[in-house]
Amino acid sequence: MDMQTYIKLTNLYADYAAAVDAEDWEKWVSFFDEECEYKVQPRENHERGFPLSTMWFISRNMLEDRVYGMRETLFHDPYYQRHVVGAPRIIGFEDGIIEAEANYAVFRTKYDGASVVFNVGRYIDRIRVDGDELKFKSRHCIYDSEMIANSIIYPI
Amino acid sequence: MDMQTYIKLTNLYADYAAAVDAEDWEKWVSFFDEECEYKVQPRENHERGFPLSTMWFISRNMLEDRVYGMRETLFHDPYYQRHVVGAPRIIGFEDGIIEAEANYAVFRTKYDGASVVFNVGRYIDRIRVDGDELKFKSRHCIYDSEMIANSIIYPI
Amino acid sequence: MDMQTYIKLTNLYADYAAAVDAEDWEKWVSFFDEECEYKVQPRENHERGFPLSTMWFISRNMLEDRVYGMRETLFHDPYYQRHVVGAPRIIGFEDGIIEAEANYAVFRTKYDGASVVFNVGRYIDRIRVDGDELKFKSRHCIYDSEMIANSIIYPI
Amino acid sequence: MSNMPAVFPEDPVWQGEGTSRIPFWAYTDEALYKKELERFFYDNHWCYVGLEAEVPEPGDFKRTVIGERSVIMTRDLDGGINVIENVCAHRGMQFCRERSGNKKELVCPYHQWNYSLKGDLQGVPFLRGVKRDGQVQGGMPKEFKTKENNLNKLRVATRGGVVFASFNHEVESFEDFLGPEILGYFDRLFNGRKLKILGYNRQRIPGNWKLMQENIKDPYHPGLLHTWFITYGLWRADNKSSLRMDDKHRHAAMISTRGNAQAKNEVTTGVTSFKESMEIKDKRLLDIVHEPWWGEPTAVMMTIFPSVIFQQQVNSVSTRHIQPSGPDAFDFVWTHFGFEDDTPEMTQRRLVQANLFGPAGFVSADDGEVIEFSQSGFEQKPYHRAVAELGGYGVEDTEHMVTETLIRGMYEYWRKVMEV
Amino acid sequence: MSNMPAVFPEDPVWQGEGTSRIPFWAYTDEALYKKELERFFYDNHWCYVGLEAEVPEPGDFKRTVIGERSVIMTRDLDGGINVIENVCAHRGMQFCRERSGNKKELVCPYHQWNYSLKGDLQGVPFLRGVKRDGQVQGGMPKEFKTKENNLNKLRVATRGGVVFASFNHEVESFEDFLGPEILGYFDRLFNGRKLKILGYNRQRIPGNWKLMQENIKDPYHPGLLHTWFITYGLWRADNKSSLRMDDKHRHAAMISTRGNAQAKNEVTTGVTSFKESMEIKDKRLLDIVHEPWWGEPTAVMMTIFPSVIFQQQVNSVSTRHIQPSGPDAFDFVWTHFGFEDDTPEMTQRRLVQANLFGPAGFVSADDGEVIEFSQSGFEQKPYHRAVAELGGYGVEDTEHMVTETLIRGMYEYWRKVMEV
Amino acid sequence: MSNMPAVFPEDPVWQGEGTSRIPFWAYTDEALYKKELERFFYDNHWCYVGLEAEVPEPGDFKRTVIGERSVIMTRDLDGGINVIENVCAHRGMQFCRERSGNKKELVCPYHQWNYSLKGDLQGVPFLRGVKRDGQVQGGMPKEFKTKENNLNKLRVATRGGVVFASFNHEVESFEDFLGPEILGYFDRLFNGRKLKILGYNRQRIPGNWKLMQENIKDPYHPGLLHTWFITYGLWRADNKSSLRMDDKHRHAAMISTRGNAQAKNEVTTGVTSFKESMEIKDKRLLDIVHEPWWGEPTAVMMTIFPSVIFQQQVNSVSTRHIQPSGPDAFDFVWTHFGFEDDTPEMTQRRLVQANLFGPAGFVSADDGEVIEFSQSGFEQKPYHRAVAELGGYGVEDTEHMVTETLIRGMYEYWRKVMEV
Repeated sequence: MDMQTYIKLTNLYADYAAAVDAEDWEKWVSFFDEECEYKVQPRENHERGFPLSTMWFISRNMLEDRVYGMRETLFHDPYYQRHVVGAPRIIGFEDGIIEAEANYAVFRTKYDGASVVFNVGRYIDRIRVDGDELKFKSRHCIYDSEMIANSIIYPI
Repeated sequence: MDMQTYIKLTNLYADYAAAVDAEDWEKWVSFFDEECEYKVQPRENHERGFPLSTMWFISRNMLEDRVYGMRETLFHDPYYQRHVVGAPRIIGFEDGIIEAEANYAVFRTKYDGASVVFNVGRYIDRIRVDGDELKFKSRHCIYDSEMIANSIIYPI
Repeated sequence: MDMQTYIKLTNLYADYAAAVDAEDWEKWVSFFDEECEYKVQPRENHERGFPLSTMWFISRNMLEDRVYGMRETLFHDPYYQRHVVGAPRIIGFEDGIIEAEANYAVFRTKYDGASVVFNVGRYIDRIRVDGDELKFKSRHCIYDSEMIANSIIYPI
Repeated sequence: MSNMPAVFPEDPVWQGEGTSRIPFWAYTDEALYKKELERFFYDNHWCYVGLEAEVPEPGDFKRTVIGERSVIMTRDLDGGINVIENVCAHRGMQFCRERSGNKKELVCPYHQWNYSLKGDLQGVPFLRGVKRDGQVQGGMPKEFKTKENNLNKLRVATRGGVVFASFNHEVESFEDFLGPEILGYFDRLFNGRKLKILGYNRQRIPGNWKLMQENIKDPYHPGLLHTWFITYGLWRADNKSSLRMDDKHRHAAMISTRGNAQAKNEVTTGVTSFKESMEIKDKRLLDIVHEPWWGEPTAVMMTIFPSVIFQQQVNSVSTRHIQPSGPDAFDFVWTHFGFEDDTPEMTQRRLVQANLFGPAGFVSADDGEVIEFSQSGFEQKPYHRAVAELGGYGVEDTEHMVTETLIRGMYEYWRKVMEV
Repeated sequence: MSNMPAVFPEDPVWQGEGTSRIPFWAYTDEALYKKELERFFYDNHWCYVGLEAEVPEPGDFKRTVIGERSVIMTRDLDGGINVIENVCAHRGMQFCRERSGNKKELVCPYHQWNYSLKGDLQGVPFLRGVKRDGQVQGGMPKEFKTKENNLNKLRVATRGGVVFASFNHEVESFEDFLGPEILGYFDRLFNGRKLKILGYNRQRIPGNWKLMQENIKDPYHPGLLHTWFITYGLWRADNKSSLRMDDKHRHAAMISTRGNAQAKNEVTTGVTSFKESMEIKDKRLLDIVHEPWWGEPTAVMMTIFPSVIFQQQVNSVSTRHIQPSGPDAFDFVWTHFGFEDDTPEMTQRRLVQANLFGPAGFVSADDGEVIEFSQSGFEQKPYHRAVAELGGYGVEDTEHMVTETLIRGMYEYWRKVMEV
Repeated sequence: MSNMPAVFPEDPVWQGEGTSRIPFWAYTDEALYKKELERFFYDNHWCYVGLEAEVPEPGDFKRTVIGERSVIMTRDLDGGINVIENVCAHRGMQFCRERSGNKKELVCPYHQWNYSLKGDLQGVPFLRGVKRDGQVQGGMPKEFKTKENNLNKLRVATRGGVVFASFNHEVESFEDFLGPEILGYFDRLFNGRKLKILGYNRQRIPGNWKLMQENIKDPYHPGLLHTWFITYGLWRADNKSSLRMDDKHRHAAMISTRGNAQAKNEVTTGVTSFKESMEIKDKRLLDIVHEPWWGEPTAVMMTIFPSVIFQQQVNSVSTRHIQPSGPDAFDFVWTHFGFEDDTPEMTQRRLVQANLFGPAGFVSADDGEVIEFSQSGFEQKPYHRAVAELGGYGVEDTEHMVTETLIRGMYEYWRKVMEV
């Protein structure tokens, strides 16, 4: 992969993290292709071949439905999210599709408590490169932290 | 931004982390410009527009005053610090000033206990590029972990 | 260091993390040179000049002995491991040997509990560059988390 | 000093008859909680363990818990289902560490005592000592009988592919335990078809375990808390609905039927969670297909006291296992399933609808949250009490949702058993 | 077996009269702590809630705690200040989740009961049930009166822009609670000017809450622990200083004046110094400007028992709120403020001087640390005791700093109220 | 209601004589644990503190704990060893924060009381107050005597370079405490040579502290749990071996000798952890060199009740310090050492063999794990009991490994002292 694209990919990962941590949901949706898949799944289901996910959105429209839910209908305790993401590994790059993975850790902070390790896992991504633009075809967040601390409201 | 500068920036971030984790305070001070600002601020104050910070040093001299305090006058329990920092996002680069941000997680370890998530947040930086040299004009550490585990002695 | 090598180094770090998190021990061994040293050592021993380590394997053969132990003889509770590693700092590059360091955080997750900060510290590495190939001559994991949460089975 | 009530009552007493006012200490007191474990989870009740489909093959096992006690569900080599306490008969190690797998026998790693999949002690290393120079050294005493040192075996009930177990072998039959009416709803869902596991979701909810039972016995909240339902017109207070209990009022079923034509404005008046009707953007989230086995109801939520909820919400079916952990938290494990004869479309439909439920679900994530903050409320003033008087003070089956009768019913049973 | 004292006394008794020797179990015992909450925080005392400037507009609210109980301070639509317990009158949910904001009314998300900003119950969904086929189904019983189901309202006192509240409405007036002398110092700081919030700092200190009161009642430590003060010549043993208490000895003020005219010791200003001695590098850290309202004192530290410290240290002014959390920890919330007519320079000065205080402060970070390790010391031998005999055994106002009299005073009051 | 046993017995009583069946509550009960601290760690027993080699120079100190109490081992300026409780005599701060270092004196940062390395109070700031206007202000009362306010000094015993201490100065001599036989094994290891510290490993094991004593008093498990030993032919049930106790049966030594020629198949029969013999790939892991001071035994494991294990496993020598932390956890600190006259090769050999032990060790990591899950087993059913009947019901020294006699011995002593 050329350096330029590698840097762009690194930026995409950093921008994604910044957007979700800033609760900028429009931005979040904009990282995805029209046709896309976003999946947050316990490692157990992933490894045992069970299809169930914790979140499974299979179009950009569905991501927007989620945004509406987060904003308008889902009652939840406010919390801060903070992503720290490792360097991406390029698994493949063919036909304008990058396959990449990265480890991530998400920390959750509620107002009057300590920051806790909320969700750690691995991104498994397929990214479409189109000229200057990188868009997720799919982002799977396969998480180790199977016992969720009550609930996951925001995307990982 | 050219690759060279991007790598330099990444190095600056890594070197900064290494220096504070090694408690090399001279090194820490040396990352800053003569005229500079270093700020550690709860996200709440930042977002609500309150100016108060947890640390606010507004010149390299003041950083040196802090070093003296950490070394000589501030009684505190010894602890290890460990920074893990995400890839920097370049927000802007004009007139020799880079604006960049990065997510960070700092882990604190006391001798006989587990490592804990001590402080997570976002660096918001302005960096002066002068030939080969990068110096912080300002580094704001806007932290999510508003309920501090007793005290913050070392810089974030 | 040329960009190409820098990226390769970054990849090596990411691949290493992915391999140990996937419990791919053959892969883990393959990152090392025939003659090599792998060391997991409490920061205290490192800083006070005590030679004792928590793991100290001084040849690729010994790494393989460890793999056998992990696989076949060491009874332990199953757990997930997740590494998040900061950007590497290049300390030196001479005679085909890169000296590099990086901060890391390893999170451990047991099936029915939260993910915890298991081990944080610093990699101190010597890496042989041979044409396209990068191999560890030595990887020292100097860890802050001196009070180990019961036991360390898998490599850091 | 003053006539304020003691905020932390020392010997809490439930004042008066009835159960429409529930003292907060019933959710916070450590000693009471231990008693609940003893009387509900460890005695006289059938507790949920899992689905047979989770251990389809001989040798398959699944590790889970009843109350706070670790147990193993195994399928033995004869194809039978066993539930065994995960505590070694030798020196007590909780020996089984994997969550699931397949084994020929159970072995404790500490000293290699090994057991059959039924829990029978089969082998003790050096049982008869070691021979040396013609002498026998060590070994277990003559009186030691392996068959007196089996693992603790629970009594097992399976029905429709669901596995329950009881520490007390004297417990009434599973059918009697459910009672005819609840059993009917149970059989509607588990009617003998083969189940297909779709996967798990797990969450730890920092609230008292009874709050989850209450939540699913509370038809008052869905139209108020779960704005999402209302936003997309999925829930209306005038949907046809009924509430059913067993004789002892410990179990319940909330039965509802969508698509009642008589829209009444009244039912959303004064509900601040009402939002101007929205269009869902990806229709698949609401792509509901009626399945023949439903009969009339489109959703049935069963609460089986104390340990499990069986959920059928349109095409999404799951078991929700309550695993208490101290008075102030429980683990909540969702097992989503389908049926062996589901088409791929139906499977995808169930999976997409799963977005509504579970720890991130459009209408379940908030249940976890309100439970957490109910617990916080209780802890700050244990002397206080909840008011559960919607629909009056009594306990009875109803044909509507505007009542807290099921909650009163559960506490009626609770007071009786707990002798509080 | 041996004549060693029991390290963990079972029924700890405070031996003898007086309070110059404080048993360690007074800081570690769980039951005593609960009693402290009941008698100090939840009864008969005014506890700090916040500043009016935090809720300037009608509808503004701020969430905080008294003891361990979550409360909400609101400014109602008439501009009045209310303090309400954050526990829903229905089934007890701690409903308000935001830390601050602006609302027209308070709504509990679980079942949408809603309340005015004064805490009055305004609406209950389906209060009178649902009409169906001419029949009323469900709803609350006839006897249910909304006005008997308000949120728990606390009695409120405001003075000089500071808000206090009491769970017990029978508490004496705030003025009597402080007593004339302490009130004088209170009024010096809060003399009616409008306050300007500068922001918050929060820390969780793993020590008993009383240790923070002690710390600010202890004029013995600043010149010894806070080396920073001495390094830069900010603290001198011969500064003019006095200690004042209320009648009950629960509150106190430590008043000090830099540059004392009446000192009779022969001392220099400490202006000359070794070449090697330290000089602050950025003078702005010590850029102190005298403000007219100070009068003579340059620093006054007020400890208002049990919940708050008012700090004026030269140009840095803040409230420090003690929020206990178990016997071995408390949250400590700093609200820094200035005054509406501060110049930009003065605001910057206050902000720069804030570097001395708070969780990272040059002279406050170490207070948190010593408190943590005092607690550790207590926990390892609860049978032991602290010696607080500096300045003798009695309790009295003094004109110097070489005494632990304020600590003895506080424990005198503590013993009386706690009946220990 | 039912005749199930109470799962959480309220006043647990150890039924019957003998100690071959150990109730699980002996590992889980909080009150019992406190009593254990008082009777074993804080009274009448010598507890391990460290090695003299850790504080070679005057002024050197090391911070450690006895039970849960923080203590400091110092070498004073006369070269003597002192053990002092780390709690300030003034207001109780656990003042020493570094783990090790060198100091001329001990100073508490809070108010700078300072003490000699022997623990004597040397200086109290403002002891006699401050003179002002010819008047003395403040200061400690006349009756206050520094020499009555020293730090808590423990009685110290050193032997062979090992340091033990006791809170009770009336304790019997260290030699009597060990008893002649165990003392012999102690002296074999610590025979007066200078020790060389190689470093530390630390782990927190979530199990009751007695489980670690049991583990090293249990010769039954090594050949079964530690498959690694067997894989490489390092452990055989028919190795020559003996078990020795002191009179009171609290301490023990497990003595074994490798390389017994008479291979008996019997000893690995029925051991499912046996693996086909493997070749180690890097021989240095098993490069064992006999050292003259061993005498015949190749490994001696000493358990000194309650606080320490002395391990000599071929060339790896270490002390393993048990630091209890609540009934359900302990910190376990390994100090590996060698001898001053070790060659570099021998040092490297010890370091390589250290791979077998410690928190990641080939044959120690699993000990931590089984202890953790033993504790889990106990907690789920405190009413149950362990069966420790291998080798019968009695307590006696033996010449073989097929017995749990040492465990029974320890609990015999435990019951006597604990009066359970």
